[in-house]
Amino acid sequence: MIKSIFDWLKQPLGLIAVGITVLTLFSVAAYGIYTTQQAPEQPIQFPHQTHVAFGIQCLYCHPGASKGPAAGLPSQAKCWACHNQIAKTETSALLAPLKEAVLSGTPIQWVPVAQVPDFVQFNHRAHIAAGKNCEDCHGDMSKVTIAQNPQVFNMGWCLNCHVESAGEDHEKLVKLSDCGTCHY
Amino acid sequence: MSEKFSRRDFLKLAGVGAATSAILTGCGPASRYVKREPYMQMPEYNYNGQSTYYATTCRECAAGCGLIVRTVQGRAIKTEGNAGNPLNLGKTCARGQATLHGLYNPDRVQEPLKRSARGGDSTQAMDWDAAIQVVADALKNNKPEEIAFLMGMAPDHLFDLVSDLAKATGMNAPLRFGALGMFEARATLSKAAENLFGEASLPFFDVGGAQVVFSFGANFLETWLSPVSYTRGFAGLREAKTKMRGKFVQFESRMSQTGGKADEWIPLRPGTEALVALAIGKLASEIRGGAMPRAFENVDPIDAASKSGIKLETLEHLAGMFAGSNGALAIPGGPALGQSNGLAVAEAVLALNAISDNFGKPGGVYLSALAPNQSEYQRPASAQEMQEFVQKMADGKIKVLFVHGVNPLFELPTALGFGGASKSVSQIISFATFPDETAREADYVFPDHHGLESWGYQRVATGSAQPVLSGAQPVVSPYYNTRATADVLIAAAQLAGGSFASALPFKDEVEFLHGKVSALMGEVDGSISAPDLPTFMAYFQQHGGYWRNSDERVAPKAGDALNREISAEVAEFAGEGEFFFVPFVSPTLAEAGANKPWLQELPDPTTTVMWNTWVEMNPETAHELGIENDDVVRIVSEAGELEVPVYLYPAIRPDTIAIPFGQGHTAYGRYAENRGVNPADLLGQHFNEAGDLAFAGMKVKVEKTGAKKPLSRLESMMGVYGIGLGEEH
Amino acid sequence: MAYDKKHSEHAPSGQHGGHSEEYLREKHLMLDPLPRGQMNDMVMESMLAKPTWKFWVVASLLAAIVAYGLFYSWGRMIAEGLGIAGVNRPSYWGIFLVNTVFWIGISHAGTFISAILRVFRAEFRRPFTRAAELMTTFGLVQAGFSIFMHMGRVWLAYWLMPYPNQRMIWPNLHSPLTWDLLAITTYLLSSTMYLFLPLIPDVAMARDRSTGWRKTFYKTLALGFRGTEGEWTHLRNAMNIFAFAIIPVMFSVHTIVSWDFAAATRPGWSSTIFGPYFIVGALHSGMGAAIAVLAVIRATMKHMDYFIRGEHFDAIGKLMLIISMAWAYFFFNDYMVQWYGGDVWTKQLLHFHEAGPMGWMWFAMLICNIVIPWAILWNPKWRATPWLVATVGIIINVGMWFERYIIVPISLSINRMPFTWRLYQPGVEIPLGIGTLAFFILLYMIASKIIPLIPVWEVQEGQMAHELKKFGRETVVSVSELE
Amino acid sequence: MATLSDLKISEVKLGEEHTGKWGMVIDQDICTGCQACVAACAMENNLSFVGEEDSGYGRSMHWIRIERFWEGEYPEVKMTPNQPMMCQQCGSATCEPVCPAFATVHSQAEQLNLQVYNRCVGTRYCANNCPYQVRSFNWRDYERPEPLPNQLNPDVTVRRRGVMEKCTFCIQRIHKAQDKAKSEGREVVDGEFTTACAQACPANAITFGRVDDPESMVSQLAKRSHGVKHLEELGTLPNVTYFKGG
Repeated sequence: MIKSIFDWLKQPLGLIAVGITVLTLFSVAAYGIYTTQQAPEQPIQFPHQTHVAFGIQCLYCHPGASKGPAAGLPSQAKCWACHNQIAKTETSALLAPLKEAVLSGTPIQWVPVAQVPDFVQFNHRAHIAAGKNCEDCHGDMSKVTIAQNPQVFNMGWCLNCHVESAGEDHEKLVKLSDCGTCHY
Repeated sequence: MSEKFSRRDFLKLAGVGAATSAILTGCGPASRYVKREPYMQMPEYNYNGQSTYYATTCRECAAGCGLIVRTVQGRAIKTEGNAGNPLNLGKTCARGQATLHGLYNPDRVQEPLKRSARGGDSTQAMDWDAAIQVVADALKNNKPEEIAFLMGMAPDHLFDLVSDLAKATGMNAPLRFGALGMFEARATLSKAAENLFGEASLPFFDVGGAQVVFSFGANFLETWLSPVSYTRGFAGLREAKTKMRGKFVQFESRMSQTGGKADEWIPLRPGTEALVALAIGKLASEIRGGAMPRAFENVDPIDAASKSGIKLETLEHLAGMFAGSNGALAIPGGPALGQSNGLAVAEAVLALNAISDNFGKPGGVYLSALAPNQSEYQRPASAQEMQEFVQKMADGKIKVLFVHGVNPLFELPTALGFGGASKSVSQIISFATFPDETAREADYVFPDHHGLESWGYQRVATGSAQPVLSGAQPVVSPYYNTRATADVLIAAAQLAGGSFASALPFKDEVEFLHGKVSALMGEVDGSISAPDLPTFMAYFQQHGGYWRNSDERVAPKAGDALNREISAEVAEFAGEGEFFFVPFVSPTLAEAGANKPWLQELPDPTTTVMWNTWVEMNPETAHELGIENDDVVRIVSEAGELEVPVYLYPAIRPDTIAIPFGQGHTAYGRYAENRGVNPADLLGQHFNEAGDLAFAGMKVKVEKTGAKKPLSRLESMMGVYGIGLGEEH
Repeated sequence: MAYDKKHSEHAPSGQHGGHSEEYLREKHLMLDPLPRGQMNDMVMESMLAKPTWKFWVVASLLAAIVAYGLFYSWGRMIAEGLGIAGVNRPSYWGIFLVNTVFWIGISHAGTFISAILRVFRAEFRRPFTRAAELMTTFGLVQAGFSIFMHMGRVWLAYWLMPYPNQRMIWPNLHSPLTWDLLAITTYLLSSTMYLFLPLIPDVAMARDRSTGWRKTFYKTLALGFRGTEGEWTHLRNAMNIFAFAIIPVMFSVHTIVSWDFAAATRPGWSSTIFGPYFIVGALHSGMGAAIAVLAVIRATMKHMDYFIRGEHFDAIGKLMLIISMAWAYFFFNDYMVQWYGGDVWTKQLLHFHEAGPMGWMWFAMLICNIVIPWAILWNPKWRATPWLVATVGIIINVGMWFERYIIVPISLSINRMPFTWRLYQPGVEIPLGIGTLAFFILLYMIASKIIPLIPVWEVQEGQMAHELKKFGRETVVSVSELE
Repeated sequence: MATLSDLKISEVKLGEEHTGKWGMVIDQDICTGCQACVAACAMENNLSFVGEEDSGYGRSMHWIRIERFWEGEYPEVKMTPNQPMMCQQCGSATCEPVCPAFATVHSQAEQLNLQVYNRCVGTRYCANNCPYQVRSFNWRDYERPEPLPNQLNPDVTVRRRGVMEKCTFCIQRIHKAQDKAKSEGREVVDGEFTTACAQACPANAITFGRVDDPESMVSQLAKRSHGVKHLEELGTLPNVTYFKGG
């Protein structure tokens, strides 16, 4: 029984079938990996570059970054404070979800793009205080619509920067490479 | 294969592939499963990821400790003591810590409910308008004297509101009750204070300032009156900063957590506390010299020694200790008061303090300061008053019963017959936050907010030198569709019209609160002051209440405390059986903690048992009866019986057994239900002279059942008791 | 190197001087040569014999046990957590570690029999080196299962392997567990190699005598071995190197396993004698297991009574007796020093071993490991009785399992914090443990069907070297030096 | 550029005079055993509750437990002073060297024994080797039914099955206080913050602070002569001092 299957596989048609199967599996896997790397779908195609072009500072909408662990999303009231004075808000299809959300009082369901795992205790404030700029980690927002992550936030990437910024300062290196600085 | 492979299948397969590679690579798609909602309007002073702290009042018991609750993004994360509150000075007990497990308890009543049949599980959800209509109808369609409110010992603002309503409309005055109050025997304490000092008030014992403390059954480190404040006092007694390390002697038949901290633990025969106190008084007076006070005259120490089972030498040694110190303090409490002679015990022990003449002095006895907006001490109903009330219910004199903050079906001894009497009440409306036994027997449940979602205040009855009114404010917005009972009553009173409407002419609970608190605005000596009411109320909330800066404890007028007869009779015990029965409140669960999983998981301080009820029995006795650890025994009293596993407790008299109160719920959520037993089922209707239940005045029988139920202990039976280690070398 | 036939002086048979030639031939495999072709056919027959229905019943039963006990239970444990096992505070390690040590112990017999006896040229080893080496490899597989099962997050086990990573973290070389992992991996690899090398001539033989998939299979395994002088020389060199090299590996592995315990700061564990004690213990259980396996092989497979004879049981029986004595010595030494040390916790623990709720196990251990072997193995007649020696072997294994059970969960019950003392009650460890045992037997059963269990070339080589000579009326055995 | 290999791990040698950084003093004489610290710890550190069966089988997750024994026989029986046991944050910890994955490591910055949950593979060797038996293992994924997870402290990782955990001296509070002090350009002041257990303790039996600062409250208290450190003879250099009192 098994032998007949092997025999069938050995003939040209069988070899083609094996080839197709392997190719299919490969492409499925490749597609699977590809999908994981795609930006998630957002409720609003928020154009960061437009806002940056108006000269709005990052901290205007994400003030938490200089004060504590989370940068935070701006409240809808904050969005509306400007947008209800902009005529385009009434007409633009892109802005319709914002208008609807604010007027109906339902929160917009943003999908975070920059995330660290839950076992990492990240603090924005310390990084800002150490002289890091937003774009060092989050990329140049004047070039993107929806925020994208130019880098994967993995431990090697964090640690690399930590070790580099410590330089020759041993005490700082101890602090910045201590497991307990980020994991507890 | 190829012709059957549709695009849809491919996509499915791709999905599986994506999920697999997601799991394998551990990155990428995590972001896809998370949604973040921004604030509609960011609250003031808030930033994402940063905590906001609110001051409020703990509602786990009636002591009124101030809390600071840490909230993050509208969720309550952690409770800490309010360091400003003079009662607890930044400290909490375990129950205060676990209050969050009440707030986020999975079994809360989530919306107003109408029950199809009392005791049944079938309910229909209502909206609040309908609920208010039900309350309004209940108020309007019944005679005022047929309406009764049964309330817990907290919160006070609601009690004030209902009292006002009752006063204005002729309704029955609200009755307050709590199992904690019953086991504390508050009525006995205040009655004894009245008899001795002429003032019915709650005594306050300055443990921290004393040098020698004799406690007759008072379990002040556990649940008694104000455990956090008394624990601070105990630390003061022991800390040798400015004085010698204070000595502490505990007289009780079963070693409580408090007794465990005593330098000397005296296991006297239950019922002989008054006798022993008077005998010590006599011996101490002899040592001190001078005329023998009348109170001690007729006591024979030898007789006391033989009746109580304490050696005469021990009595003499204790008397010497008491007489030899100029900071001796004697405290009556707990099971010693819950006996037929409880009042005599309280008087005898209070009188003992006259020897060291410590009334109104540091390290002595005071009468508690009244809270800032209080004119006289209001004690909760004694068990006897509850019995009268139950009788009234049974007689059909109560048509509508409102229940808030108390669970009489669990907390009252079954023998009082609340369950039967409630059948004669045509309408029962419960405001329970949790689906407790009483809510289950109610026709309607209109859930109140959890304490951390509520406005209010609590008067500190005792424990603080300063008068304190602890303020409560919501620290989070209500999680479920619940509504403040005060709001419901105000709205219903408006709807009912007439005297109801005029009694509660408020927009809502907050307006009522403002009215009550504003009276304090003009005071000079207050912790906060403000020129206008909004500012004052803001401070009131910010600081977690209002307190005066002065020590307003009252020195008792004890001129002739010793110049009176005090009965040295030994208590009478009801029922037949070879064992004295001591029920005590579980220090970790208290009366309402059983539904909080982390309180269940806390080991009992004396036995380290978790998640269950046990009966404590002396190992020698048990050995004679052939009973071992974890054997289930049947305890039979004249009022009832129950089956409970045995804990062989080395520090209990051989003729005594003890069961903690706190478990044995038949409702109250998944963590409490059908767990352990309720010792209140064993209690008969016996009262002391002050009307408190003689809960420690029973004798019971113990029978083996042959079953075994291993208790969950934190301790090791091998390491602590040497059980299972093998015989000794 | 060609055979260099030198006549040795009266070799080990002096005492048999009085026996007839027939007697000696019947008794000793080495003196009872058969034609090569016939012997090869016998081995092939025993391997290719059509499995009886009993074989299938046993195999499917074992497969079911493995599927449920090992894979399903383990899967459940991975999904639900170790809670379904019996481990707790303070017995954080339970039967998992008992089984790990046990299986590593079993695996020691293979190397001992095959490498040490080979190095010391113990001639009786020849027919059963293969059977013993298979035990090594299969035992290590079970040990691996047991240790991975015990991990809380086994899916991250690869973190214990040193590999360069962006986290800049390597395994902790301070940890005995890291040494353990390295040692066991080394042992598994080297013992597999050592199993494979002597197998080459035999699979080459099998290749020449089989058809179908077996031919392909053996062809692949034989690596083109044709038996030329050059190939033999290389093979012998390789085997020699491995035989010598694997001995220190074997000693180090169980020493390192013992350091898991000895390097810890626990009463009863931190004992300096644990290294040799564990090795002797491993040999004790390993020899017991080996002899039991031999008895089973002899009883169930065709022609095996020719290859495995009373003399082999007798020889291993003697070894077992010696090892049992050595074990008793080390046990006493360990106990004595710990007791004499006078540490209060250790004394408490020793008392707990004997008088605690599991005290019966302590006495059973002594009976199984000392009393029974000594009582039975001193008698040459009993020693040559396969079923009896095999039973003793199994009893020793039970005893040694008890020993490990006493060392791991029972000793863990007692520590320096009496408040936490607690007994251990196994949960899902039991199906898992039975699963590893079943898997071991199943692997052996499968192996017996696809690998020549008797190293034919080794037997033939030995038989070539042995000769019966007559000096007057004396019949003496002469053994020629082979290499 | 400095690299991680420049860092010496476990620099402390046995017997060497060692001062840690953070330490605790516990007065057993005034500890009433009320369990407030246990509850506070559970709330602060997202401890799971395990239910009746598991808790009775030695699987409770308490990071701090209060031990009590008995002395004497009835009627002269006494409860020994309550003894809160938690991770002693040893200067030379026995748990650290035995972890094969470096999941429990010594923090050179804070002189604490860290437990890195995400690195833990669950060999449980550390717990075996802890002479104080203060580590708890996540034997299962213990259930927290909705909405109980609302209470979880966002500053502390929620552990899942297969991971070891233990008292951290509330390292999240240490970091928070240090971060706050740094943002205000100052050092952390003694008493500015404390651990959850010490903060809750109604008797004030637990004092927490810098043991390397001779002026701190905890150093002052530790100087009192009758303090003991548990199992010091093992050379673990524990950072918790106990007063037996009485």
